[in-house]
Amino acid sequence: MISIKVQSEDFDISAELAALSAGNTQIGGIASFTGLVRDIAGPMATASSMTLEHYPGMTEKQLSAIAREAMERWPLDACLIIHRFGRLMPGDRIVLVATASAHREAALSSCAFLIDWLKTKAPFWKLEDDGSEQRWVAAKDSDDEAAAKWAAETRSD
Amino acid sequence: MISIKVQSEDFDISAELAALSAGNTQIGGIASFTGLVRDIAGPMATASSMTLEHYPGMTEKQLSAIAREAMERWPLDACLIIHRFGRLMPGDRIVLVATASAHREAALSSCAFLIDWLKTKAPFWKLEDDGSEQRWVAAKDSDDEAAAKWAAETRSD
Amino acid sequence: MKLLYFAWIRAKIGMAEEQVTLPPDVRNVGQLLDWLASRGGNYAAALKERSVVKVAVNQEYVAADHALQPGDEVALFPPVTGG
Amino acid sequence: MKLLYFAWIRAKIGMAEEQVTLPPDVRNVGQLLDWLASRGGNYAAALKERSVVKVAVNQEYVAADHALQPGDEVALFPPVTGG
Repeated sequence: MISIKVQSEDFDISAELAALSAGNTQIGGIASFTGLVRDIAGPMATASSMTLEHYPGMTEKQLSAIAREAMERWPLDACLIIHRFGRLMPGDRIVLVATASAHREAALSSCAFLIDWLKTKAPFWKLEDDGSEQRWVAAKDSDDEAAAKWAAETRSD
Repeated sequence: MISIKVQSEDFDISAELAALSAGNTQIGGIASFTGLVRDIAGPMATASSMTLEHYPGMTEKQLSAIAREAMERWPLDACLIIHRFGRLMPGDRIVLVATASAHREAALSSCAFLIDWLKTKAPFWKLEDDGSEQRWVAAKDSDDEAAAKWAAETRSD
Repeated sequence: MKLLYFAWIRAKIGMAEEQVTLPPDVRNVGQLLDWLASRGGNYAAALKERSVVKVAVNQEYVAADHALQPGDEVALFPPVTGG
Repeated sequence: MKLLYFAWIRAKIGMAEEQVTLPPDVRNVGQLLDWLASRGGNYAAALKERSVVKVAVNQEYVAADHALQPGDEVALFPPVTGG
């Protein structure tokens, strides 16, 4: 089961993870990664915010493709990606990636794979506002490297 | 921040993860692993169950030591382990491991480390009941190997 | 052909989308970027650093030699920063 | 000295804990296991496969050569299966 959600509203992790494993008692573990907005301005500055722009249509297509690839590479029972867009504040949840499997190694590895790929493939862009000026977040080489690692690696479980 | 809970009652993942990052807007991500009871009896059998016995006192001591080691090996802001004991049914949550960090790689790796170590160090024992007979779950060599991997490995982030 | 712009490429060009008719010698993605940059002004500024301009055709990533078809939806954007 | 038993070692011995007074020649963990097994019956059965018997003294894992002190809390149990 693949579930992809692109939304402006927040999500409830408990409810989402419960839905992922509902009715399937062969699932032994669920790995998840929740991305949060970090405060770029620091505690002394006026409130910072982040606005996430995305490419409606392509976003869902890319996230679905990434999820399908994870389901092929690992023995997963279910896979969930929720990504928010719009204006978010420090501490807000941005993204939830979760994978469910009979085997914990498969769940943990595929969860890392999904967040690494999502960082380099999903068409989202972050505009940071530190209270005085706006700045588009630059892509990180380390993200490209993290994603490239998975391309080089064959499945090891 | 280290939080260790050994309890018979269920836990709410949303609330636990929210508490983990509350008030710290330097946290960029939270990795978590939730272990669930698998149905050993299969869909055609009568209901199966699992009873978790543990060693009160030593359990908390071991889980705290494992969490402290994770905090030393990775740049973590917070670390949570909740482990249930008592009688559980298929689909029930057994364990929650969660780590929070500014860096997703640190959160994901340390979460895998914690669940691997917990499987070989935390004094819990599973008694399975498939509806007709009871059986103590045997330790898996693969769990020892997963834990040993971390001992051999130096920090790579 | 429909062109879509995102993030700072959108901000620099000054619009989110436009409808264009390609000259007959613009047949692939690389030629499209050359042609857009040749319009000068905001376009030249937005497409100056060609290596950081990503292109999707019909919502799939493509390379510079990807051939364009009439009716394609072509999106130009900087490296993604989601997650 | 307080002895604690868990999981199938508890089930085989038939009790969860007991208070014992060690003979003077039982000074470490390995000797304790030998002495318990020498009691025969349930003890011998529970400790037959010595390699799978884990020992904690005062709630820390220890090896067979660990020296015992009066007042120690000694726990015997099979390999753990939590998580």
